[in-house]
Amino acid sequence: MSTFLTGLLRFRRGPWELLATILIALGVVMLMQPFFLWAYTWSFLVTLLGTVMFIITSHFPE
Amino acid sequence: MAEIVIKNLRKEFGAFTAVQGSSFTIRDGEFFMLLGPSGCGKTTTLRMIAGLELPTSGQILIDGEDVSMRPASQRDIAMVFQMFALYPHMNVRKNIAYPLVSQGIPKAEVQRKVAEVARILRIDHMLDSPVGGLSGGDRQRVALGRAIVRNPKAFMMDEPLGALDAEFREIMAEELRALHDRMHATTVYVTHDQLEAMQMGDKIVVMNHGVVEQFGTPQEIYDHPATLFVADFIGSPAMNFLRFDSQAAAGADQVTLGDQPVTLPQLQEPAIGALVLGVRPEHVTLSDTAPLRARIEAVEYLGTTQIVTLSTPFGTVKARTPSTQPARPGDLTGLKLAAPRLSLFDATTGRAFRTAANAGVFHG
Amino acid sequence: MPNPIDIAAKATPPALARKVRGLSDRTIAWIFVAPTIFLLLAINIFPLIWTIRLSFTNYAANKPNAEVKWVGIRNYTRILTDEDIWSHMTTTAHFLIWTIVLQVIIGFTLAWLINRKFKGNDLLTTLIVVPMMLSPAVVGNFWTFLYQPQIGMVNYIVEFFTGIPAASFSMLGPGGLAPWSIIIVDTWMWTPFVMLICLAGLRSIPDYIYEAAEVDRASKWRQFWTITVPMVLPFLMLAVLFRGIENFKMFDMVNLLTGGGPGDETLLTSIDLKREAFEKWRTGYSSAYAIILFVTVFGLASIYVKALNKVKER
Amino acid sequence: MSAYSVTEPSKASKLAAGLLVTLYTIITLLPLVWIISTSFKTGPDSISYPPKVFFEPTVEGYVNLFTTRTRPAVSELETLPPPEGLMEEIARRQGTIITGPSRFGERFMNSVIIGFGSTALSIFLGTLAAYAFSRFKVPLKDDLLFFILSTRMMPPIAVAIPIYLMYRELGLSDTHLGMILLYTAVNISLAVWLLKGFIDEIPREYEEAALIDGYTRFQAFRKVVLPQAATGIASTAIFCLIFAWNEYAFAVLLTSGNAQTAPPFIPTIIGVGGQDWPAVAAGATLFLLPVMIFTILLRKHLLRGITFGAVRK
Repeated sequence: MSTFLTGLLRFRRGPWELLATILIALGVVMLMQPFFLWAYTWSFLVTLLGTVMFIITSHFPE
Repeated sequence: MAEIVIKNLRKEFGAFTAVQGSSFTIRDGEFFMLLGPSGCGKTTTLRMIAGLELPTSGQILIDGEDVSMRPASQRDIAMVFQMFALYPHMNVRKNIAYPLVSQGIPKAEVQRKVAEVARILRIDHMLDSPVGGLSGGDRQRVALGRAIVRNPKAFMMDEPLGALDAEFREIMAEELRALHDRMHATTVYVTHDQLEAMQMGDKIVVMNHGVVEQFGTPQEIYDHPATLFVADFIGSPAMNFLRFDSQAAAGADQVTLGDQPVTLPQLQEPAIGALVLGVRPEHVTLSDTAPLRARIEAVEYLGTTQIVTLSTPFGTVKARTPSTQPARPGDLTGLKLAAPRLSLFDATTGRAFRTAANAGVFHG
Repeated sequence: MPNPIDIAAKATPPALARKVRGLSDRTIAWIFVAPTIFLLLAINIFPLIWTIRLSFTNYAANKPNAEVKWVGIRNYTRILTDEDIWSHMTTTAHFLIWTIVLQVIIGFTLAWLINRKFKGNDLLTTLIVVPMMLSPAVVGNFWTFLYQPQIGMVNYIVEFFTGIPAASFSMLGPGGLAPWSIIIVDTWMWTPFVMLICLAGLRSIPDYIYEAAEVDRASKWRQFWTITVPMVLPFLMLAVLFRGIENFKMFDMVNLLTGGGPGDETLLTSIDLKREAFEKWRTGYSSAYAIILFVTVFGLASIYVKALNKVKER
Repeated sequence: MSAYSVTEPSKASKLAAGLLVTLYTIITLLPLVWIISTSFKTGPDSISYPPKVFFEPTVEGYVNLFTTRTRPAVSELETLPPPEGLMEEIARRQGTIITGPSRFGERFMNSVIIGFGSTALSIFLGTLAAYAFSRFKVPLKDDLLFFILSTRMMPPIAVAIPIYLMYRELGLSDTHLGMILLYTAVNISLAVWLLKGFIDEIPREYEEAALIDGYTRFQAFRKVVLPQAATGIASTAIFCLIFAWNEYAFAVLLTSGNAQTAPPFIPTIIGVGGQDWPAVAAGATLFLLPVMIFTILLRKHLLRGITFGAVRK
């Protein structure tokens, strides 16, 4: 866990990519879950954020 | 720790016989080498002892218990594989802990043992790294750690140094031997490298074409090879073979090489027909007055010694002589053979004749 | 002993050699890559940017002369608060989850069985793979034949095995079976895909790993869960992601099988989008819809590529 | 005692596995067998219940697939001259007369033209790009490769709207060229990724030796790399062909007459009086058969093809 946090702070690729992946997955789940309309409404922004983040962070050093 | 007894072990793969009727005993705490060229059946033998292959016939006793038909998981042995066979999806700690966790040992105990083993092998600093990025030597240590963490009845090692580069091999060979001296665990070690076998083993079994050629300590095997194959396989340069026809009765201590008598250890059985006189290069000395005449063909300088290649009427002979002794290609000289260290083989069967010197060495 | 090739290479200085031999490597690289990039820019990226632009307007393609108004993000907010579209999303999710679950279970089991290396497994593997290579549209079309109410093969087989009269239910008609019908066809078609990838995963595990586990006294059961499953998992992830992406944008097979019906029981988002764009001609609105689907797929695709590289490294 | 090793499954488990997989294979091939057999049935046989497993084969379906027919009154039928040729005879047996060829042949040819055209173009462009990515330091290489692959993931419906508008502007709607370019754009990602994998496997030493022998890069590429990549190129081509052959979404949205391929056409085959199932089945059979054959040819490279070259066997 602590390596994950220091990785984030030092702009290492691994943890940031993981974070972006989680955001994308979360966005997809929010988009297609049948329970909360608000989650559906905000899902697109979450996925978009995750995707943009992924594109940026995949250029961070390993 | 345990004694392992192999009785008439045989393994066939379809029409091919990989091991034909081996028998030998590995004593408790011994560092035991299975030595032979590739395809000789040594690895198959090891895998049968480990329980990775089941024998076609024959028996394997571990601590007096017949385990021949049991799978590996019920034999309580550990193994180090040639390619190490580390679990690639686990880190070092999980690799070493795997055999313990498999047996349902409590977590705290597992942690303690893993830490202890890691300390012994000096890999405690890398316990949490994935095995993928490790160097060959470190992988080797992890594989060892996984083997020793469990106190098994015996260790099987299948050419464990084969995948390392030359420099690491030396170090790991020493470490392995030191580890063994400390743990006194029965170890069966497969190798095709005769130097490695001589250097590390307490006992050596030499195999060829699925047959046990000889079984004994490194000294016995080196000094008194039981067959032409062993004589040729062990030692570098190999033993010299002088081929001739003659006959000698049991009790004789001489054979006639051409027209010259050669003294050797007293024969305990008659020797007739095509014979081979075996002599190690270091037991050949050059002497201008000796009756066995030879011509120097080449000289290979090795620092303190030199290897002199000579041609004789009975074939080429290599002699290891002090490099101070002058030897020039083309010169004629004579050869003296050290009588007590000579072996006499039957050229047709390849078997060594029983003499006063090697009588104690042969087991069945 | 120096390599003769090295000597020859040293004979001509590199810079000179390049001039003599024509174009530099860098130029060639560009000449080779440029047409591909250009084509993709023209046929993928340019339309995509156009879609983004349209998604902020009220443009309608069937009325090219009507005045086009900027509507800001109104298309997006309307889609993302529309309960109908939300329910099409959950329909898609239902389709996605069940196809993936079934395909993973059946595909992995098949791969695991085929990996027993029995005689003839190569032939069977090739035969099993056939459905996956067929045209989804034609597949959808001929399954409508198999699913025909009363006279279809499927109804007959159900009657034969269960005794439920063939005339009493309709696979594609009302009665709630239609979503399951499309799940069955998708599973029939794509299980081989998951199977092939799982098989590759299983075959990537060397025998000696199992031997080591055996010596380490792990039971077969434990070997399966601690070695087989985790080592196949990256491959399985790949298959799941790919099937997820493909089924999220699934159009052809379902369009022909049910066309979204009955009612909107099988109205997957891509079919809904096609209706909005090419039947109702709400081009601006459906562009926003398309962008939402696109971003989702693109996000999943980036995870997929990451997984792809991970598997490739092994 | 049989040969035994821990990694070798026992004979019993092999047998059980073999039986289960065979069972699955039979079940999974059943629909295909059914379609092929339906294509040889008569109209009434195809919709009889319970389904007919044994029937008298006929090529009515194939005749109907390739022709348009009318059903004149029985009295009128009797006044006609005797049928000329096999097709006419088969049509007459159903009580119909052939009025002309159907559009299927045309659509099939469209599929062939567009399929081969786009395959040739994607292989040509793809090989060049793959070679460059494999051998040279291309700036932003990883990003470009990801970009190329991601275009494959785009939902066709999402890009269909602007392509529709764009083609309308450029006059490419419903033309062979338009469809060839479109399918090339979709296929090129697969071609680049797959071919890069194949070219990566050719040792660089061969080209370097050729360069030293005085070849230019182009010559080395043409005379050394291409021949060695031939099998890879061939299997990539088959993958591209299969995709273009099978594609439906773009075809149904962007073509209507001229350039329409077979997949959108087959479902629209309506016989005289309702869906003509034997004709549909005949169309499906003719359309699926080439792909089945290709699948068997491709089996060694199948895994590579479906994972964009990431998994090699």
